[in-house]
Amino acid sequence: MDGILLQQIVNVISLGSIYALFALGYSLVFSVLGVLNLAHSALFMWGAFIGLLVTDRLEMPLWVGLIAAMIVTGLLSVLLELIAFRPLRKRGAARIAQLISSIGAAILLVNIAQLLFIRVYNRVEAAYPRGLVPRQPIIIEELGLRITPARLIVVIAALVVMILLQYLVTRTSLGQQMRAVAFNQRTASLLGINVNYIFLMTFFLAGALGGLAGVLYALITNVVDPFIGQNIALIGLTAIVLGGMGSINGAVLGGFIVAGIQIISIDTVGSSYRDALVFLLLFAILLIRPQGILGQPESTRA
Amino acid sequence: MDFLIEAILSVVRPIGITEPVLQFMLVNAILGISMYLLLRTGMFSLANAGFMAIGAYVSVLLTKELDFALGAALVVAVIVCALIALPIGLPVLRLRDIYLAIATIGFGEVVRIFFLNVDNMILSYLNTFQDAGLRRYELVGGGRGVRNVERLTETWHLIVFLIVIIFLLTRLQRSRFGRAMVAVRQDERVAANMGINVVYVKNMVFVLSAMLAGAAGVFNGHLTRIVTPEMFGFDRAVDILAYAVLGGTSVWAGPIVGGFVLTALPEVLRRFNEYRGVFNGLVLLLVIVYLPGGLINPQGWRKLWASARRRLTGQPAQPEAGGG
Amino acid sequence: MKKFRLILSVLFILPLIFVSVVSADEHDEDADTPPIGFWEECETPQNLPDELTIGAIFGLSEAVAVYGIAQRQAVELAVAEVNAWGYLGEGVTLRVQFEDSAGNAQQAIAAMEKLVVEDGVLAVLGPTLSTEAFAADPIAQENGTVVMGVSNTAIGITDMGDFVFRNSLPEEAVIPGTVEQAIDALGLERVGVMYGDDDDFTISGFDVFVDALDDNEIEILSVETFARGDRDFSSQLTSLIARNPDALVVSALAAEAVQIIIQAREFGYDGPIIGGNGFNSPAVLDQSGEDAEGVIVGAAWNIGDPDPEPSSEAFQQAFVEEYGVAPDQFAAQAYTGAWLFATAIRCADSDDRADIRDALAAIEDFPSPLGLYSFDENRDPVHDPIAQIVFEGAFLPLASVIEGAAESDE
Amino acid sequence: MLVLENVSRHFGGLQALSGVNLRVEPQRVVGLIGPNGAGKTTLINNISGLDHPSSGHILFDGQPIHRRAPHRIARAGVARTYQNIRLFGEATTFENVLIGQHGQGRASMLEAIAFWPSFRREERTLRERARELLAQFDLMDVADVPAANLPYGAQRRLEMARALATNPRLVLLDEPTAGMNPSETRALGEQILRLPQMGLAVLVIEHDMSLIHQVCDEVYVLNFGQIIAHGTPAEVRDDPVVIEAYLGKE
Repeated sequence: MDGILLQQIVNVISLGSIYALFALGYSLVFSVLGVLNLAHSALFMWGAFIGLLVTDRLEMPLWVGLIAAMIVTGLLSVLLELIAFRPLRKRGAARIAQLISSIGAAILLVNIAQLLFIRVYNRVEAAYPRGLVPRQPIIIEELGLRITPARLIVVIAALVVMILLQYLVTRTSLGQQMRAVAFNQRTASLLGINVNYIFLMTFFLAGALGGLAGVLYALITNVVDPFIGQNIALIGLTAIVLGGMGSINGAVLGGFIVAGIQIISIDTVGSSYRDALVFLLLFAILLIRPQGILGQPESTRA
Repeated sequence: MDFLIEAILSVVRPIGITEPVLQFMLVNAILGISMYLLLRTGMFSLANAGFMAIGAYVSVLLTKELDFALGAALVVAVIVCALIALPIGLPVLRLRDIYLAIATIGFGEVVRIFFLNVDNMILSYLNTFQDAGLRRYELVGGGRGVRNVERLTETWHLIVFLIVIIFLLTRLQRSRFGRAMVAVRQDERVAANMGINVVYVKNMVFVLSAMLAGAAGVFNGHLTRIVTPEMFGFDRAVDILAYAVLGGTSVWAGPIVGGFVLTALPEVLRRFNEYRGVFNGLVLLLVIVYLPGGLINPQGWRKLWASARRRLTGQPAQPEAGGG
Repeated sequence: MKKFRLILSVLFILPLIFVSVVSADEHDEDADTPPIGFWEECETPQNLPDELTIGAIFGLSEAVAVYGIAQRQAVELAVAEVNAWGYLGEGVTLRVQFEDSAGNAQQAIAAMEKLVVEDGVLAVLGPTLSTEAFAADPIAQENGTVVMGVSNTAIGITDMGDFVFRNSLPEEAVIPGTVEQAIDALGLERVGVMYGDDDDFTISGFDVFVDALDDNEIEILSVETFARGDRDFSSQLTSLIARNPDALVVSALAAEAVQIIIQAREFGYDGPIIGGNGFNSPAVLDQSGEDAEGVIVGAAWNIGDPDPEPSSEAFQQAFVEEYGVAPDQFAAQAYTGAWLFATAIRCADSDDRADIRDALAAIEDFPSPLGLYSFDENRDPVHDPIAQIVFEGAFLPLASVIEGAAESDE
Repeated sequence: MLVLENVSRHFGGLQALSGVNLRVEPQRVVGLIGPNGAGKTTLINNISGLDHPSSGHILFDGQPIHRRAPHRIARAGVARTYQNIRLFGEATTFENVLIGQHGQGRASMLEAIAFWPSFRREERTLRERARELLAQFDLMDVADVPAANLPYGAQRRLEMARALATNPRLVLLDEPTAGMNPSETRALGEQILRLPQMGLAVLVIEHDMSLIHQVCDEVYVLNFGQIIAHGTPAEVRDDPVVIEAYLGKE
């Protein structure tokens, strides 16, 4: 049974990396703006879609697809800020209104993607070319472990992105400005920070992260359709709340915890109760520690 | 009543609203009000899809298995919702904002997963403790749902129910309790210092809202003829929120109009064929962005009109009465 | 700031233009299609109006669109052929009014009401999901209009009334035979089972699988579940494969099936994988490639029959020519459904809905892509299902592969 | 009437209040002064139930209230205003006062929904009394204006009116004249002086010494969470400890 346990741990790491990558972008927008961007899952899907077009239709290498996807979803995300968030913020509308407008944007993005899918592929799903990543799993015989190169890439990418993002937020001037804006917009603008510019950069970054997550996810699952974001949206939300909203490490931790519970529950109480267990734990944690595991207590957030 | 419904339908049918659509519009208006109560008290709860599921399942089992009349099933289902809402609300309503939202989403998901698996739970109970030796047990049908439910909901039921709800709601809002709701939304701590029992107000509203959502579930279950867990997932929770926010939460008419519009919209947009979804998203986005207070929000319309006139005539805006 | 926004908008539009350019490879129009099996039992009709409209309710948006779009394409193809060949008589055009149900019971009801009551169509194809059918079909029944499910496999669909038909074989008609053949051929004793527990189709498949396995006294080592839309099955597979099953039995739709096949192979499982109708899609071959070798599928329609029915072959050719992708079982059934409606109208020689119902019920041995097709007295389909196996990158009848293997052994 | 016995409150390592003893007798106006950060607002929060002492007792009419929920303390007869105005901004002036009267309503939700005569009678009385309060604080003209849109001085007055609407026997005023000009301050002082005549006790936090002299019968001085002086305004003004506390801070 030890082999199985080890293998399941590896499974948790690979699934958790996907969740964490998705949750990072989600969390970034929340930490700086304090709003939930429910269109993040649509950006994730667009990333997978652009990656597909570049590698499949244009037959470019994977790295080109990755960069193209990140740029396009970054720009889409900026557009989202300009169309769906900024006008509402200017009017001082309730945050719930921003949440609903992001849902409208998500519906729009998914439906545009669907129209394009049909135009390009004559159906609403398509697969990445099979030769992009070697498919032969890496086998560690003594431990009975197997991991595919695609999953390894995702784990490494997630690690790199987490470290880079941490560096960006804590060490660079952009990151300091982002944190200042996150702490208090008014104070930040009094300090001479161009708040609108910081918002745009935040959205670009979050969108690009979403796009990256989309391509990597598609590398594992091969198949892309306009709806792949919908299943991960709720998981991502759970991860960031669990880990602590507005905390980058929290998003990552949350992603791994959700993956961990899912996989442990499949092995113990059965796969049917998988998500029930996730939400019951979430429930319990929120009641004990409402700000999430790594979140700041409410009073310190402006 | 029939004449009235026929008259309404003859007006709206040309734009694509047939009687079933009208019925769902009315059901969703009830859901909109259930959300409106919560938002008016400052609670961002997304539990109502779960309570809708409970209302639907309980009532459908009663009418189908025990031959209850719709009215009796409605009463029982609504009471069950209230009894479940009470113990859920007490711990959960201490949470705020997005934390409350996600905890209540969690509740909805647990309800959904419960109905998916309850048959198997009963089966393993029977086989373990009663030695029933059964291979299968079907009460709610898991993912397949309860089928062949009789279509007992009539349009006039919904109209009467909605009118009664509106009547009670307007009464409630003008009472001490209604004022307390508003106070709790705006500042919980000050409300407490004014002698308002915040915990009581929040829980009461949570229970009332759950009962309304349950009632909507009862009506809905007896319209769709089938009740499956998938009908009450995350998407439904978000839809219910959208009814209230799109319609506006400043007056009770807001969530009703919101429910009407968001239900009718996909049907009215059928003529756009494959572009339907695009327009659906676009309309939602534009309404929210340009009318942030919702559709039924006099102040928002006034502002919009002022800015439109300003653009059209190039004149400076009139100073607005009341400011703010 | 204005200028900035403009630049951004342009940047946004660029990828769209790029996509349009990418998608510019149009197929050629040509009408040189071989004739499908006309049903000669009925004379060319004389009494039909110039335009006839049937309705179709498919899930054309939301996740169900993965199936609904293919269904619409197949119906459009069939109707174009019907009209091109004057199947309903010179100058008579058959039109299809498509409505989207988005996989949602409410919208299916609204769509059915619109088609049957408002638009007064002659008959309705669909809806895509069984859930939608349970919600919407009674409207057609109450209004005396035929509704034919082309992808509803749930038990009890046709019990809703004498105007409710389906041409999609329920899982209980397909799976037991497949399981038996597979057991005979492979000598299975212990299997692991996986199924989607939130979907009518996959649950039905699971129930039938379990019954068939029990009947053949096969030991079920463990049962794992998943949800529609899941893409990671590593944990369930790890736990199943660790028990060393002789075969994996999976009730899933194509999208999940592909991932399960690929991931099972990644975990080093190289035994047989037995599936139901959901596996019967060219997508399974396209997307899982050599991993699909050894997948055994019970299906209503044989995709890769080396000796296909002429109409099946004609359909596949026409579909690939028109849309550039191979059709799956959903498309084959939708296409057959449209042809069955056209045939019923032709035989009824009338636009009376009750006449059409009777003519439809009377169809016997219609040469469809699904094989020689009839309805039974419950308006359920009668045609032979087939057990297939993926062998050297193609779906082949399981029986022929086993025979081939036996011969080469000798 | 209000007795604080040895009340302490610490947040983690920070000692906000330590061993505070304080009394407010009926119909007296008691001042509480002290430098910024001395713990004055913490003290008021503890009395009104928004915060609870780490140790010590708070008695109101002989009953311990330091563990009670804020709404029960309010209903027992303790009202307060806030240093930073906290009105219900979206509600009108009139509605703010009506909300203040919450604890006095007896009609149940069912009576309200059924529009029962008892409910109607009660509403009528409450509304009448609310109008009286508005008149008393010169807010009649702005009765239907959302509180957020009121001018600053009117907002301050409305806070007082709303506090009185709860029908208290003790009013806690947290810097009621902050941001007012001298003439407004004096006018408010007159309003405060009327409260003991109405049978109320007052505990007022204030920086403006002229107001303290105008209204207070006695004054407590708080510094670093401790009471360092207590006496009449004149006694306190001349107390060297107090002068040092203030000058030391300068």
